[in-house]
Amino acid sequence: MNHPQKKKQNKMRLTLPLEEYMHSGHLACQGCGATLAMRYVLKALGQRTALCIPACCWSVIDGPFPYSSLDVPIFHCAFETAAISAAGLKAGLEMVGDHETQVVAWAGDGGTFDIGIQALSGVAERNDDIIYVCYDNEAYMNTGIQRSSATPFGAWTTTTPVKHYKNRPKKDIDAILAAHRIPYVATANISYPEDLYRKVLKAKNIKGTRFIHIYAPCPSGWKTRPEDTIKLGKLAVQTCIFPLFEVEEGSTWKINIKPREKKPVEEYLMRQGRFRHLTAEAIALIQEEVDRRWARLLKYEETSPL
Amino acid sequence: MNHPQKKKQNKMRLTLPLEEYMHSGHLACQGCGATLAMRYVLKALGQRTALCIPACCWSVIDGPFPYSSLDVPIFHCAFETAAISAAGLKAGLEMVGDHETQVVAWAGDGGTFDIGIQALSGVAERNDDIIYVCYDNEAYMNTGIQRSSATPFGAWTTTTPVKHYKNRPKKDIDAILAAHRIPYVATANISYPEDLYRKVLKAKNIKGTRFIHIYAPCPSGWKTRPEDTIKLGKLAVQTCIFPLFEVEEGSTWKINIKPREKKPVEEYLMRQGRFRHLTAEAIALIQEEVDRRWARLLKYEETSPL
Amino acid sequence: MVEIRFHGRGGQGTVVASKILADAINKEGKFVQAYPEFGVERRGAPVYAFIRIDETPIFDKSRIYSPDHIVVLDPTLIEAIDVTEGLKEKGWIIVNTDKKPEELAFPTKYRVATIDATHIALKHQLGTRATPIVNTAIVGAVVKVLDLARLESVIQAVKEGVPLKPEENAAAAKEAYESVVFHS
Amino acid sequence: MVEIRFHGRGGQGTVVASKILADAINKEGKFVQAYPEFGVERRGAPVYAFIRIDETPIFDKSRIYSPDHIVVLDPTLIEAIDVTEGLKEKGWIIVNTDKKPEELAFPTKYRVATIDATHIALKHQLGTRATPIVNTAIVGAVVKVLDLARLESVIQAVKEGVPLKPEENAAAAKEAYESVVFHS
Amino acid sequence: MKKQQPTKKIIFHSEKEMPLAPYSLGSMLHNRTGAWRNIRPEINLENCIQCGICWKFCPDVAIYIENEYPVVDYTYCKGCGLCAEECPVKCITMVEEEK
Amino acid sequence: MKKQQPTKKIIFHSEKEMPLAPYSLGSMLHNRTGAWRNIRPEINLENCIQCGICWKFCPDVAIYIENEYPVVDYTYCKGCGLCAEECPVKCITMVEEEK
Amino acid sequence: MRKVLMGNHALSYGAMLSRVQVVAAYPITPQTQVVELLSEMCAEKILDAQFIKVESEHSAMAACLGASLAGARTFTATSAQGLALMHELLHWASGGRLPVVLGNINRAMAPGWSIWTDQNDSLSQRDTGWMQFYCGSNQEVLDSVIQAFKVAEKLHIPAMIILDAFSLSHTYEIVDVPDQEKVDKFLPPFQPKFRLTPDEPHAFGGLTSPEHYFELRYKLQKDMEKAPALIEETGQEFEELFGRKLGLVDPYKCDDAEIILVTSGTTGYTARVAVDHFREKGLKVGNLRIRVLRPFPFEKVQSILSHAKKVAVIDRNISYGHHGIFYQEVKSALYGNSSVPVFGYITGLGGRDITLNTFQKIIEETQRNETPPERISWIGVKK
Amino acid sequence: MRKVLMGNHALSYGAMLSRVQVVAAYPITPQTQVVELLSEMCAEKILDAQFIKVESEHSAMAACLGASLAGARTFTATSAQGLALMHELLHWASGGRLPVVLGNINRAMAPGWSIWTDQNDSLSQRDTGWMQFYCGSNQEVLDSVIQAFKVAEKLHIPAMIILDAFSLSHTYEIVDVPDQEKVDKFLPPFQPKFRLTPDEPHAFGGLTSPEHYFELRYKLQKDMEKAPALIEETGQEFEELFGRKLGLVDPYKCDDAEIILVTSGTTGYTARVAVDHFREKGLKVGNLRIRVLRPFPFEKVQSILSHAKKVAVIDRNISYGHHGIFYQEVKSALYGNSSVPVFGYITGLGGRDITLNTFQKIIEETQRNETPPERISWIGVKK
Ligand SMILES: Cc1ncc(C[n+]2csc(CCOP(=O)(O)OP(=O)(O)O)c2C)c(N)n1
Ligand SMILES: Cc1ncc(C[n+]2csc(CCOP(=O)(O)OP(=O)(O)O)c2C)c(N)n1
Ligand code: SF4
Ligand code: SF4
Ligand code: SF4
Ligand code: SF4
Ligand code: SF4
Ligand code: SF4
Ligand SMILES: [Mg+2]
Ligand SMILES: [Mg+2]
Repeated sequence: MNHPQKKKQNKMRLTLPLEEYMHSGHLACQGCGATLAMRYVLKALGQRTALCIPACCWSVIDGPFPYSSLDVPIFHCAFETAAISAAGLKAGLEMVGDHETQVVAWAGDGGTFDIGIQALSGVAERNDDIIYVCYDNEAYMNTGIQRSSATPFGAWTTTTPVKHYKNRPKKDIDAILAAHRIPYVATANISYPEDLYRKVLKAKNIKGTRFIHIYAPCPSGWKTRPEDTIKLGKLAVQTCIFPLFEVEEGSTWKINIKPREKKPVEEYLMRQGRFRHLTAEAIALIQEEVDRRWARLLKYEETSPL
Repeated sequence: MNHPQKKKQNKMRLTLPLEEYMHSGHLACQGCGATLAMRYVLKALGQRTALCIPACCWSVIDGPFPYSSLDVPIFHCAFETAAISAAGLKAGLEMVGDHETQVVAWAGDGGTFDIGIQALSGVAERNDDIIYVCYDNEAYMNTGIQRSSATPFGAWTTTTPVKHYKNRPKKDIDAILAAHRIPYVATANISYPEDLYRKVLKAKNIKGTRFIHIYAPCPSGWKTRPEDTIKLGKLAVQTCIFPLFEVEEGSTWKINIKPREKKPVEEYLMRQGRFRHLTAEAIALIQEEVDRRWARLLKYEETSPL
Repeated sequence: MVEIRFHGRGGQGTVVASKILADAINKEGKFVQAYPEFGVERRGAPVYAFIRIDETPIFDKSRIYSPDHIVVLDPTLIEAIDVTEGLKEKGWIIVNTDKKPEELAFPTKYRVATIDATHIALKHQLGTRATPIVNTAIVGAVVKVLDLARLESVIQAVKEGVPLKPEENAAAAKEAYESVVFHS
Repeated sequence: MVEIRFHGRGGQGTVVASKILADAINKEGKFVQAYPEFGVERRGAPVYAFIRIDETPIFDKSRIYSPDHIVVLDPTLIEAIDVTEGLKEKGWIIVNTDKKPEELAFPTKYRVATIDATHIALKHQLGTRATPIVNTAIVGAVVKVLDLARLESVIQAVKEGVPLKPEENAAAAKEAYESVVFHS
Repeated sequence: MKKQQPTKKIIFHSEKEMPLAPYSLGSMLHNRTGAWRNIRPEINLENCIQCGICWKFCPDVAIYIENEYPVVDYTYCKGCGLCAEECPVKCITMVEEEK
Repeated sequence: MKKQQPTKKIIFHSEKEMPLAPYSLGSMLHNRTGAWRNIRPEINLENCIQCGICWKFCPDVAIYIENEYPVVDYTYCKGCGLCAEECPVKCITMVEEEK
Repeated sequence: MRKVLMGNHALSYGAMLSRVQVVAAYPITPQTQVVELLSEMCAEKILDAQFIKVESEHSAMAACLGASLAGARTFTATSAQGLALMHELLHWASGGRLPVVLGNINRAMAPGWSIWTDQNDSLSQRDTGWMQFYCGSNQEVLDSVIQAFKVAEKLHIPAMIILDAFSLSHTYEIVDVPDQEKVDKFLPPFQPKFRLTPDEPHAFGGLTSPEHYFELRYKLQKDMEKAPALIEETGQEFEELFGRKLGLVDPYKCDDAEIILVTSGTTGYTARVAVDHFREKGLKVGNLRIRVLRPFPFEKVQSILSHAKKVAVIDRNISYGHHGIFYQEVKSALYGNSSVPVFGYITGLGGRDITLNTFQKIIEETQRNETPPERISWIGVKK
Repeated sequence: MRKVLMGNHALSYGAMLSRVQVVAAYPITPQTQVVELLSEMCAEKILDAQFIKVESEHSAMAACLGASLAGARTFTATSAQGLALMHELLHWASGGRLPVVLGNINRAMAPGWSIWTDQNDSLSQRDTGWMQFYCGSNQEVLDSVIQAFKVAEKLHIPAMIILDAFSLSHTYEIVDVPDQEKVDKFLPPFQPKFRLTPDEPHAFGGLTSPEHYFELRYKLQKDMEKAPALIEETGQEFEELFGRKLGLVDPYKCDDAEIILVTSGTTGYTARVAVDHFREKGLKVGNLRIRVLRPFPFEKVQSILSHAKKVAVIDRNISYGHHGIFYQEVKSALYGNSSVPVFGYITGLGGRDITLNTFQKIIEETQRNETPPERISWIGVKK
């Protein structure tokens, strides 16, 4: 290794703690965003954390029995049960005298927006004391790229072939959770790790149900270049396709990043194989919807507390 | 019968059509609001309607095999499946050439807010072409009054004994459905049958997922006098505990009735055995929450389209 | 083994009556089994409850089709349904009514006892005129007519078994015990 | 019965190669069975595919442990794993490489054939330098070395079996068929 | 709406008479829910203003209209008292059933 | 973070050696994912401004810090190219692996 | 203390006395009283437990699994549709080796909706890896809960306590409710062999390849095979403390019986009345009530039944396209061990009552024929 | 046309050729290709169907029930956890007499997560009132779908087509894909005996009291009992048109066999190789592949097996606390009909491969012993 001992010995400027609770050797694809999401979240939560992971890419990424890539305990739970498994686990830990461990449900978009929404809604209604993290790669990736209700309008997946591309907008899970009036809802993005880290820390210090929705690009499923993962995350925010915001008690909305100039969605879409078939008209439709959602968000913030 | 043939023969002034699709002999308790809800909805929809009814009081009210109280076909479906059973039925009817029949999922609050919310959310996301009616009696009544997430704060049920009365607010299902951006969401109330009727007619002429949430008092479960059913419905609106409003495309909010003077919630609560244990402090809390919700609703309307 | 069927209306506490009776029997050291009709109960609609009493443990878990005695909590039921269905000969029919046994038109193969439980209930402030709570009074009468338990056991069972007004209910049971009209 | 194992990396179309080969065999009127490794595939990670070929219907549904021949789509795998595991004596090892068979250090009990499929693929504009799409070329070489099917069948199977660029892929298969280096 | 006619109970003597699946074959009109009643509504038509409110709010569809006036169908009326409560001119009285 | 040490695979010779339920007993560090790599990142430390971005964005935790400089751990680096792409001074180059 | 309790309350008392720590349940007729009483016990602080009032049975079981994995003693109760909705999670409990105890009220499966008893709901779960205890009385219900926790926790295998809808769930019987102190002595706190804690971070239930899965499941079966002896032992220990015994099976006058009825649930108690009735008539009838279906009590069933001249298995259930499930299980267990003719009767589906008369028909038909005339004999169907 | 198809695509082709009208499904490994191809067929308008892309398997089956009740031909596919999640609704399909056809890829149940084959998922549904067809090849998969619709719709009973994960689902085999025209001749449009329509408004599935439930379920079983003959008949009719025959069972060299293996799924095909292998060595072995588990083919199994000297049942499944499920079913069927010693082997759980070597051990053990030395003999466990 050609280590430049000669250069003057500045400190590395790290914006996140050095501690790692996720280790190498895991089974994610090259350039996987979901993996970064885990890495950052655990940096914020630390070792006294327990995860409930339903079926999703992460149930593979972590590694097969008898291995695990993480330094925290995991309950690999049934697909539809992330939230309630966590709530059950929390209750159990409390009853055996552990009042400290932060219990986290860690699920993909399918496990959150679709098959897991009922358990999540139940937990939110009871305000059970867990953090729910949804890492959103916008399709069922672990089973090979099928549409979920998080899949955006226009996208190709294996169940929405280009001739029948997804023709419904992405389900607005954040608004749905906000409507549950839980103490904390936030969106985050692996391309903004400091913001993500801050939000998880904030969530950690709140009691009740906290929901964090993390944008996590998936090169394999989106047909993008692995090295574009961070770029895509930034574009998602700059185009306002995936705005960063927080909602407290379902009523106080705060947008964290407002791009000075919104980039056109096309810039975002055209980097991705899953959108390559889109016509100019379809892209215009998407732009419209993005604008509408952004305007709505601005209004929410403006009229807060709602 | 002492029929006054003598009096001058004015026409009865009926505000709803005469046709009945629900008949006597059904098994509802005396003064049941859920029954009125069905009666009115069918008046609006007419005979070319098919119902999917999951487990709920209505699966008993209608009558046991081999009977039915209704003139329309019913699929008594599994508890958690009202919405998707209806969507499946609709798809099947379409494929066998029936494009006309209006398919309605008809569920209680438990079947909607709790165990059925996932299927409902899925249907809403796909915008499947059904009307979903939730008649809300604010608890699991068919099984003997257990709390649901529609049970209001403060209420007694058999699973929320007075010493542990329900300590979470009623889940805001309308906001949740509005966040799904379906074409039509409306609240209605059996004490305002003309408004209810109008809303169902309106829903009938929209394509896609339509959600109608009907307030339906339950004397047996609320420990109220059967003859108070209509009165309670009116009080619920006059106190703004259950406001009447419509949301189109999840963005245009319209309040249908704004009481000139909001009545205090106490007036509503104190007529009901299920609230009788409440202290003045608890009632004040409830008043506060109702005020907050009402203010929010006004704001939604004001800033429409959101 | 004694088998009894209770007739009442939804909301009248028919099942509670059978349960309280069972409690009283238990206090006597005897064996007992009580169960409601296995169905949907609605206020006002006819309902049933059943009880089996024996000196030895009861293994029979089938339903009762031919009761030894019947108890009628609401006299209007006599018109509405056939309360004597399956009733064994010489069986007691214990009716809540202000009439005397002989005023009721039951076949003579049955024995009839009457108790004005409604009157007693109202006297002890149990329920309202439209819906008097007669079940505890009825239990008192039944125990007396069929000689099933000591009054103390009944009173104790009543006090423990009712959700509200234990004293009033106990008093009603006692009064009924003492005033039931029958000729055995 | 002939049993072949394919070695490749996730993303290289290893399974497609075996499927196209199966199609070609089918066109010959022979019987065939092909299957991928039963696991999780990740881009870059070593993957396997298997094929059984016979003149009569194939009933054996167990996995292949001792292949008659192996095919290696990515030469770096030779370092990473033991590609010859279970390979029968005299079995062919068909490798995508620009080397000659004798330059590869396999035990002499095996026979070795080489084909520069990467070069052929790039020449026919299949994939990029970093990730050339070599699977159709490989199929051409395999069919030739093992004499499994006529070239026409392979070309037809390739054209029908690839999602894009049928002509280019067919040309690559043909070129590989014709240029594979082996001494049988 | 006309007065409804009570129907007969459907009785199956053997499985052969039964349908393949549990689906309905008749209405609930055999079920004379009037027997559930403790108190009965009586309409004083003298004062009735024909507003139809009693008809509209009856959960048991037990008020029908004859000659433009409301009539209680005692075969089915469960005696909930809603009609009496809601009648704007209070011309319906709830009377105790005879025992 | 220090350089991680590859571990050994866990091999059970009999069911008796296995735990009661399927729970983990070790890390994934035996899994040398470097073998998946097609192209390798090479850091030219001369130009490195020690910003830590490459470290921060590596999904495989395959960059560690030694003497205040980033070092690629080729045992695990899968060659995704993110570090090179995100390095603000472009001092990381992706180089083809030798075949 | 001798109390008059409905079966559902016997379940709740059993759970309370077992000091359950987490309860997660969802209401369903005819189970509701179980949950209601537990709610009240929590409200009244008689029971120190977290009660998660979930939004479905599916979540009920999922919550139980999480809690159990944390090392808490965990209980739920359900019936029919609710049990069916838990099905996937039932597999999870056994495969995950989480000793949850579940009370199930036997109710017939929809459609049409039924709230009445039959065994198809719990028997449809016979292949999910749970122990199954079928109860005949409310006393047995209460006692079984306590004993089930003991066995389940020792083996890390979940257990189901099963009782008939209404004939037990809603039927008041006299139940001796044991002292808490004594129960504590019998059932110490749950000491799991593994648990989820950050102190020793394991990943539970990760992807398990063909290399490992088989052995893990072999272990589960091997532990299941320990259950019969353990259940008998636990029953004896319980008897020593409480004077009541429960075993794998409950034979009644089987020793010299020529016809042995094989029964379960409340049917197994009514059968005693029938046995006595026929004995009075001079017919040597006996009754073998199967209390534990999983693990199947092979030895007991084989040794008791092979003495008989004829065996009549009574099923309040059916595996459509096959026949009665107890019938199948018993024949399978006897195969190669005995050649006694085994008759199969199906009766009482959907809550049709099983009475002395039912047994009369069964015993008469069994007497009349040398071997079963038909694959299934239906008793009480209106044909 | 002879095509090289993976088993999953054979399922999709079967559904397409059956002209299914409503499909509702949810992805799960190893089933995904079924749904993906059907999506594509709809997009390409090769298939005129409504495809409801539901949010869970639970909803998949519920949607199918609604559609089937409307009178549409309805199809879904799933595996393991997905099938388990449908469990309640499976009862609904049979009780409601809705002839949905479902393709299930046999995969081992979690936890630990497995995507590999064993039969516990579908066998856990043996008591739900569905017909179950276990397939041995992709050709059989395609043919079974078409035949299953015919049988299911005639009887108003749902049917499950079952194939092993990977060894069929992902394995390419040569499949003769029949002409649409001929299939149409074989399988006319669905003509239900009842359907939901406002023209004839019935309430389906209402509360069914003890007075009625029993008879309705009796009818279901009686119709199930018609299935064996109908399946054989339908298989013959199919043979006449397409030249391929499928029956209840697939016996291979059983006539003179001394040891008969009882197998299912792909194991039933590998077994043929073993049979030939041992026959060459002079051992008279035969193989009885059970294709239809529900309804259970009592007559066939009895008549074929009772000729043997020994029977070895091979289970890629287990009912924990009991033993192998096919073993149980076969013994139960033979009880009273035969006294041939029946050996029970469990192997291949969680995708462990079943090879010639597996059979070698099984046959040797069966040869070696007069009667089964143990209740279960485990083949291939690392002990
Ligand atoms: C009940 C059930 N249905 C289906 C599956 C199959 N399944 C496993 S992971 C997965 C997709 C998960 O998608 P998502 O939650 O978005 O996570 P991702 O794989 O994209 O990370 C599916 C459908 C399952 N395990 N369980
Ligand atoms: C899976 C399942 N769980 C539980 C039940 C029991 N159940 C039947 S109706 C009902 C309550 C329904 O409540 P709601 O939807 O509010 O309707 P209501 O009875 O109040 O009219 C419950 C819990 C069931 N039928 N199925
Ligand atoms: S499929 Fe996507 S989300 Fe899953 S591991 Fe690969 S890159 Fe990550
Ligand atoms: S319990 Fe309530 S909702 Fe149900 S029938 Fe009675 S009054 Fe109506
Ligand atoms: S009392 Fe009630 S049921 Fe009777 S007519 Fe009036 S509203 Fe109808
Ligand atoms: S509500 Fe009164 S006034 Fe109106 S129609 Fe009825 S009886 Fe007449
Ligand atoms: S190429 Fe990718 S895996 Fe390798 S060090 Fe850079 S970021 Fe990490
Ligand atoms: S990103 Fe580039 S400049 Fe920054 S630390 Fe890494 S190598 Fe150095
Ligand atoms: Mg996803
Ligand atoms: Mg309700």
